[in-house]
Amino acid sequence: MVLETTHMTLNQAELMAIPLLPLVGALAAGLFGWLLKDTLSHLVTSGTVILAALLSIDVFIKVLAGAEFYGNFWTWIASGDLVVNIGMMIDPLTAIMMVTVTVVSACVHIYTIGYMHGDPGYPRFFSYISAFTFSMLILVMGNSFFTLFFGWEAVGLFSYLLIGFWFKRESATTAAMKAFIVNRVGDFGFAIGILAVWYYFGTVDYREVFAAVPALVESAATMHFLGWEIDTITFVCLALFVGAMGKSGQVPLHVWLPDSMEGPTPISALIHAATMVTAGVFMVARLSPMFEYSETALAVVIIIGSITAFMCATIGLVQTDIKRVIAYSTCSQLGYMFVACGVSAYSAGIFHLMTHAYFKALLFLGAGSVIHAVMSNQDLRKMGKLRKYMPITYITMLLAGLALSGIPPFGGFYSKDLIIEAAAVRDMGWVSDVAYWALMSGVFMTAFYTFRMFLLTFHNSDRVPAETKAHLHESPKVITIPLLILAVGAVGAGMWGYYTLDMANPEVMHGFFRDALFVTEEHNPLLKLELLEEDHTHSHFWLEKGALVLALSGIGMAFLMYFKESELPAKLANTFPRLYALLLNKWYWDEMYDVTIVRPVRALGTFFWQKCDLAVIDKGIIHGGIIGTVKNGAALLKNIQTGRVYHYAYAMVIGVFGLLTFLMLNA
Amino acid sequence: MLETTFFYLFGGLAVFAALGVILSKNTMYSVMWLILCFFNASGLFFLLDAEFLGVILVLIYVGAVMVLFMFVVMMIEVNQAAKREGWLQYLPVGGMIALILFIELVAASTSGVFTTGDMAMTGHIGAEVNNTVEIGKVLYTKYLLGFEIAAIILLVALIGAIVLTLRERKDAKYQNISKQVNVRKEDRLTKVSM
Amino acid sequence: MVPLSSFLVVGAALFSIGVVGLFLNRKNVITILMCIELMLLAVNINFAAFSHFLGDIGGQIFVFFVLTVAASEVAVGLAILVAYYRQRRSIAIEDINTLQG
Amino acid sequence: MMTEVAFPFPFPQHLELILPEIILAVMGMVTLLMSVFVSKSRQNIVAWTAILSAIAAAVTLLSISGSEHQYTFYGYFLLDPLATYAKLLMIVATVFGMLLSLNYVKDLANVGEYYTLMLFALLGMLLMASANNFVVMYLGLELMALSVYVLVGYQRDVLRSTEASLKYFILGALSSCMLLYGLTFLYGTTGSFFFAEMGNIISGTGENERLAVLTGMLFVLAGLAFKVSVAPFHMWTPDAYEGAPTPITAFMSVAPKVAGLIVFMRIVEEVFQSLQSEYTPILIFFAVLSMAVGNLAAIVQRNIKRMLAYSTIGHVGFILLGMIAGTMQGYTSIMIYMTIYLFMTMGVFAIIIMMRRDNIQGELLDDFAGLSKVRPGYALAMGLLMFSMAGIPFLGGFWAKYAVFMAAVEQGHIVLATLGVLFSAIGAFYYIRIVKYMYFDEERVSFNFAKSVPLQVTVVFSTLVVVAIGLYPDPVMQICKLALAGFV
Amino acid sequence: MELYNVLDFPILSLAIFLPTLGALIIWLFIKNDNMVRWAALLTSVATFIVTLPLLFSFDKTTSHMQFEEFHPWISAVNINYHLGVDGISMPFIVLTGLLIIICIASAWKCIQTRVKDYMISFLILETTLIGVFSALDVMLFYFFWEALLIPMYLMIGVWGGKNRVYATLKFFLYTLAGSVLMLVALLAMYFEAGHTFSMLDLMNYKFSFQWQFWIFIAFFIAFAVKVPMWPVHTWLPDAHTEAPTAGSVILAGILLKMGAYGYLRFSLPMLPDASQYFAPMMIGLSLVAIVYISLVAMMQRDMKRLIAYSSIAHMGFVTLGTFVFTQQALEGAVINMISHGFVAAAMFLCVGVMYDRLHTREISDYGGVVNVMPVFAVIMLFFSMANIALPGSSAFIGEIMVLIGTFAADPAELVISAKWIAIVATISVVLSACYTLWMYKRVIMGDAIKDSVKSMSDITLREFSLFAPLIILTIWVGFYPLPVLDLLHESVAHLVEQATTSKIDTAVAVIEHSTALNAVTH
Repeated sequence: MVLETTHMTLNQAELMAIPLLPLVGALAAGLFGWLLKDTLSHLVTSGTVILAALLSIDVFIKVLAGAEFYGNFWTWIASGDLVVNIGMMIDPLTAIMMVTVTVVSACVHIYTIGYMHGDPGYPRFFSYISAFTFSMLILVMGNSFFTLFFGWEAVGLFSYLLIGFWFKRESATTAAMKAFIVNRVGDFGFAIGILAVWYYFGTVDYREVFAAVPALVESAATMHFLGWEIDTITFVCLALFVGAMGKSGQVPLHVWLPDSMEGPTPISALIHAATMVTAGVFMVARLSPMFEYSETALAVVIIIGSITAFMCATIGLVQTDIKRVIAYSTCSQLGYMFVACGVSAYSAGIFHLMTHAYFKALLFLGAGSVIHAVMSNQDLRKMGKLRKYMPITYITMLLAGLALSGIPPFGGFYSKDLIIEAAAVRDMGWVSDVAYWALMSGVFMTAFYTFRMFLLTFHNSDRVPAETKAHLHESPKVITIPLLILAVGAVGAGMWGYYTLDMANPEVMHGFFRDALFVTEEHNPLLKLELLEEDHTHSHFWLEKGALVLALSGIGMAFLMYFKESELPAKLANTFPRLYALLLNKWYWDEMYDVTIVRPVRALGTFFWQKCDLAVIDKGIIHGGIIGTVKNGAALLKNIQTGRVYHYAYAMVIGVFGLLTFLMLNA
Repeated sequence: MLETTFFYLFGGLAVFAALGVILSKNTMYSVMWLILCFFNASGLFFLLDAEFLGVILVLIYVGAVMVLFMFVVMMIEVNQAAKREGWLQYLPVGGMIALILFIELVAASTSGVFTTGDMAMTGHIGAEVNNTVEIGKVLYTKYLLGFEIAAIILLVALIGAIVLTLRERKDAKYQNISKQVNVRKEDRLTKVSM
Repeated sequence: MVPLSSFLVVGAALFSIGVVGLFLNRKNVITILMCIELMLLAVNINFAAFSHFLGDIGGQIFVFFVLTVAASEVAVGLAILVAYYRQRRSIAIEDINTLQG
Repeated sequence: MMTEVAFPFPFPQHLELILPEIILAVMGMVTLLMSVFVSKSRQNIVAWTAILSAIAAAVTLLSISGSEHQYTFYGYFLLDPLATYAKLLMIVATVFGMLLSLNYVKDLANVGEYYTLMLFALLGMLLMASANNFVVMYLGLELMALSVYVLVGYQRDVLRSTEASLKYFILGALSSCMLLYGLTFLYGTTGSFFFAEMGNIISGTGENERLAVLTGMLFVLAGLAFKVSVAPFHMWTPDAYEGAPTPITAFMSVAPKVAGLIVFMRIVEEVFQSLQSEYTPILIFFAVLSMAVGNLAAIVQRNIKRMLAYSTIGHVGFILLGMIAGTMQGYTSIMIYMTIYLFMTMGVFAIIIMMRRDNIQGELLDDFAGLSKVRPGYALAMGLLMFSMAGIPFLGGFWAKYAVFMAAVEQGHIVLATLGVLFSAIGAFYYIRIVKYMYFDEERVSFNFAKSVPLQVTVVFSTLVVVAIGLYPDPVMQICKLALAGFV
Repeated sequence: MELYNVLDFPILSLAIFLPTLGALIIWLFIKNDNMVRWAALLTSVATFIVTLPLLFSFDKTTSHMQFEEFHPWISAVNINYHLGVDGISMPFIVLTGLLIIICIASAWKCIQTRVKDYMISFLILETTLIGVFSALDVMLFYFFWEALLIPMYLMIGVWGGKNRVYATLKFFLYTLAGSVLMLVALLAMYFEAGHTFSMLDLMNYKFSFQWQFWIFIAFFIAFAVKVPMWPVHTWLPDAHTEAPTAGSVILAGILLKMGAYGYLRFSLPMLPDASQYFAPMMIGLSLVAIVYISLVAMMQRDMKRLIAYSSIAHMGFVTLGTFVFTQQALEGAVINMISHGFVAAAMFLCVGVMYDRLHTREISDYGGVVNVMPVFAVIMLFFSMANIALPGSSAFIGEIMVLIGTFAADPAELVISAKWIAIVATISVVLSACYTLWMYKRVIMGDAIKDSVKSMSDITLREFSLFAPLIILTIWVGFYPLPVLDLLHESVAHLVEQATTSKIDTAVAVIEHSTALNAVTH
């Protein structure tokens, strides 16, 4: 157990306790849930997670004070040159992620106590989310690509389990499977990335890899791919980014994320909003020392991010399922974060990741509270006028909505604005232009769909079915308290991050993040931004306030259309029926995959099986060819054996005759 | 010259008779042709100074074997009507094979050593030597083992012929030796108490 | 002086005729047996001829044994034939086909 | 080589070498007389006398055997290790054949003579093994053949028995003709009947004699091939095997094969030694055809005796690989093969003979269905023997095949060996199909096992030997090596 | 001859023959079915215990064969009873010992007919399996290799499913036809290498390229059938489908490894040049196994058939790792084999557990099993995830090492860049998830609608105890594979050296290369 230290070290035991506590809780609830029963199960899991959250905060404070940690705990794989250690690397990036993960997780744990009350799988659920927390912590705390991959796959597994938590539902199990498989498509790229990393750097340790990147770039190593010659570093980054796309629901691998809403709402908040889906962003930020050296990779990140930000926002405009709206919003916001990373504003991306975690989790939990109230109905068309029944939910949702829309001084404003401005100033030709306009239009749409959802739920007309009416009430305290806690985060995270943590510091590597992030001088958009703002010769109103204007107009538009019951939405839909259908059907991604991938692959599988294996190999070659020949030969011989003695004599005579002729001809 | 004439006579007749054997319709005729063939072969043996063989060929074959053939042919009603059907079916192939085989055998028979060597033209067993004496000299000495085996072969033929064909008829009276040997007095003599 | 090869040719002819007989004959078993006798005769002629031209009495002795064996063979063969005839009431070759395949 | 005897000849020397044969000849006649004098119900006495005579012959043989070549009867009788070993195999096969016959033939007419004929057949085979010349070989062969013709047709009230006998006889006679016709040419070129002398003369001949020698060789090989059921001279085999009384089938699938192969080996090695390049293609043709015919045709058989007949043809095909190798290893492999084959065959036939239900012989493959449930012991034995026949290890059959393939490969006949192993894989199908019937299928008919102590002993003994050889084949291999010492 | 055996005790022989001894005792003395079961279990446990010293006394610092035993066996043809293990073979012996216990225990209830025969077959099978992995004489190897067919044939045929006769015949003939060619090759090598069957001698003998070429083909056929590799894989789905649960377990767990082990033991060290020459073909077939077979697996309607196909796909990784000749890939291949021994075995056990309850293997006959068998569902989930090679499972270690080793393979040896081979192979991460999860979803998830499913009861303690060791081992190797890797390092390093050291000098090699090519093309 070699401990390499830098600066001030953190307590190793404390660090190890952070992921292990939730694991212990998970194992306790998972293996002995039948023994612990509901109360003890949620106590042990929530307790351990809260403890982990407290420890994380402690670590965060120490990190703020300049502490870091780097160390290997044990060797996982060792073979020849390949040495894979399991260890941790704690720096500001990790610390902020740890806090986000554990705090949101703790809130969700508490919330779950109320939300899942009476569910037959109660201990199991707690076990899963605790285990998920463990996995997510491993993901962020690891010090090598392998630990990252380990956490990556583990969160995927628990995501799968949690989406399919209500396994009796066909749709839930299908969604779970879809989530897992689409993620595996991403992992395909990730795995290749790891292979390439080891091959080109001879190590999978972050530090060693990062240290070796410049040398590799300098050597201008290239590799060939289908006739193209591409930079090795670009190849590595793109491969890894494919993994990020899968996990973070980026187009075209975003299709699983909305479907994952089949899972219980707490996990939508925890996994599919706050933590797991942001792993991709975390990865790109973590690997900034690699991405920074590949313009191509960055451009791809921007393009994918902006397409997602735009496309998912458009889909969100028309969805009627409350959770799906939020889910598409998540996709879209993740797009923002990727664009941030793409334009080398990694700190902005992480900043948005953090704020987003709080307000989006809050939004989901609020939605969960609503769903809980209207008896598991998620359809916006069967809600309305809920404000009076559930005031706390109403308030917290409103705060979250404002944060999401980017209204100051709520969380989203600071981070989102920073991203947009960074995109505006980073000059990458058409790529950054496209990104900028995609983001800007996204801002409008975000504000619109957020408040559309909000208004349809709490205002508008009362469309709640009569039988649910009686049940309407504010959620219990275990639900509302986490909402309130998160509301604090949603409101304050932006300011906290912006002012206290100085996350928008243009000198990224000297600010909060220290050397956790790496930005080259010429890329750094925040630096440019600062220069631009110092330059007072031009007006920067649009740059600085444009997003806010769009957000406000989006909200205004939503109020116009949905505050009261109106004909406007229907009219609009009728005016652009094709567009409406396109958006309603999510740009036909599922259908397209069905036609272009699922069916062909199945057909190919069937073809290989029925035609190649059964028809050609088994029937054709084995049965027809070999066995057939043998059978025919046997039948022929049976027929020759006629039982007539003269035929037997002929055989002898002809045999002798033939051989004699052979000998005579030879002699 | 005389020898040559006789050779052609015997040889020609033997071949002719052999053809008769395979071509005649009636089995009994075939037997007759075969007898003729054996007589001529016997003649050939005489030409080869193998008088003893010539004599026993006639004695054994004509006198015993062919008689046995005739006996069997007469005992078994050979269906004469059905026997000719489709006999030409195999002629083309069979005839061709036999013809080529014949050519090949002739080629072998007339090849090198048998036509050019010193043994090709002259017989080495002179006419003055008594063939029977010569055979006798070696048959019971050098070839004694073969002779003994031949004797056992004859015994086996005897046993074989008997076990395959001998049938005990219900109405015939046989002497049961084992019964006679194993008889006990109780079987023959019954005490009757008066 | 008749050369050796002449005798051998007669033997070859008899042997070949025996073979033709096998092919042509689909009548009864007895004829086949006779064909075999013809072939044996060819053998005997060959042996006798070789014996004569080699000046070795061994060939004649062998003919003697062949004759003995052939006689025994005929005895056994005809006995088998009779036994078969008793079962089948026919010695037509076409009828001998219980065992086949 | 041959003992030159001056005229007048002294009485044969070293007659003790032929003592086993004399015992058999005398005891053959004794049993013949006994069968007349012993009452019909106690004909088993004759059988046991015959068995004891065979054993006595074996014991005598062992006591006179030595490692050198010994001659008697003016050099017409040879006793060398090979002959000794082959004779032992044949005697063992005959004893097994007699044991198998005990119950099977007891209801036939003329039971006593049955054993007499077996003794005479054995005598003929022993003489073949000891033959170093064509005279004794031919006469021994005919003695064996005539006895076996009669034995095959012994169930004279059964049509197929007589038919089998008739076919066997006709074709056997034809093959004898071929053998003799070929022999005339060899005799004509060499002027001798002694293998070694003929071989020496042939090796000294040139173009002039070539045609005659080759023709002679071919006919002789064809005649011999018939005796050991080599395709295309094999066609009598299935019919004769099926029709013959089952013990005789067992007997004739081993003992005459051993005798034939010994003669085959001696002739190929001693007479045609110098013609190896000429006879090898012929033997390859024989071997490949036999393996193909045997292994393919067996697949479609329904009757197990018939199937085993084809299997024999296949086995002979494998054995010919050893012959083709033409080396010490090759000939040794033939003896190894025959040794193992002997026990496999006897075990299998003992079980077949037992497969009787209501006096109907259970010969169809279907009759074996479900045997493992009714008679697990016999099914196990049969299964092991079948796997052995298929050449699967830990059973003797594997080493048999191994030996011949090894011999073939050693001489570079790799393609041939490859064909061999492929045919053996095809052949495995019909062997393991029997296992399938016994183990996988449901019982279809009720069995009425004709058990008897001799049969049971045969089954157990054969199976144990096959397993033992499979696990530790070294002794057999060493013995066979010894048997072949001085042969090549 | 120096024998390296630290224990100074014929432990391998004991491991080989203890099961046979047990079988004999059962056969001769034990009548009662229950007693038979206990006796068989006792024997298998004893055997497993006997194999443990191999693991613990193993000298990891050498690639030399260990626990050697040498006795002349068939001196007539120089075949010796020569046993010994190195790091590559030893784990399989221990694995065999373990899996046989599980197999015997798994058959406790579901085998009710011919219990005695069944147990005897299994014990004999164990003898042959351990024999295969410990033989150092090629004929001894072949002896065990072929002997194994007998118990396996009976096992599938007697205790199998509906179509068992077809399946078992197919299995038997396919594998027999494949392996007989190996016999010819072994014999040819014997004479070429100077009358020796010793594996070590044959590894050292410098075969010419021509020789290597043909012998490789013969070995390839024999081993490819056993692995099985496309296109000679079609026996496996049938055999697996029809075999009884334990039969499938041992088939997937050990038997398939024999083929791959053959490549490691024979092809690579004995025929390095031919191995290099054929590597592109072997890699190509491995990729076919990974991609094509995975697709086929996806479409299966029968659970066992699906897992069987998945086995083939996983074995594709093994063969891939074998033929890229890097330390990581080879170690990965061995780890993959070991891991597959746990995972595939467990997957078949899972199917067996369900089959015991409903007597059907059709996926469509299930659905919602989790509702009635929650514990079982968790276990199956665990192994499904291991089947997908999720990190933390032993399969992940194996696959990632193979992939890493492949990616890093020397491109000069291969027709296309090794990187693309690795990338194609990586598709498995998607495909394996597809077929495994789809099956899991259709079988386990959902509501229990069918009455038959509703009647299922959760696994018993006995059944659970079958899975427990496999779960522990899968996790253990997944998280802490170092002990296993340590066993492998020296042996694999030696193997890599053997496989990459040409046996022919280059000038001759080029000529022979082209002549061999001509021989092939014409």
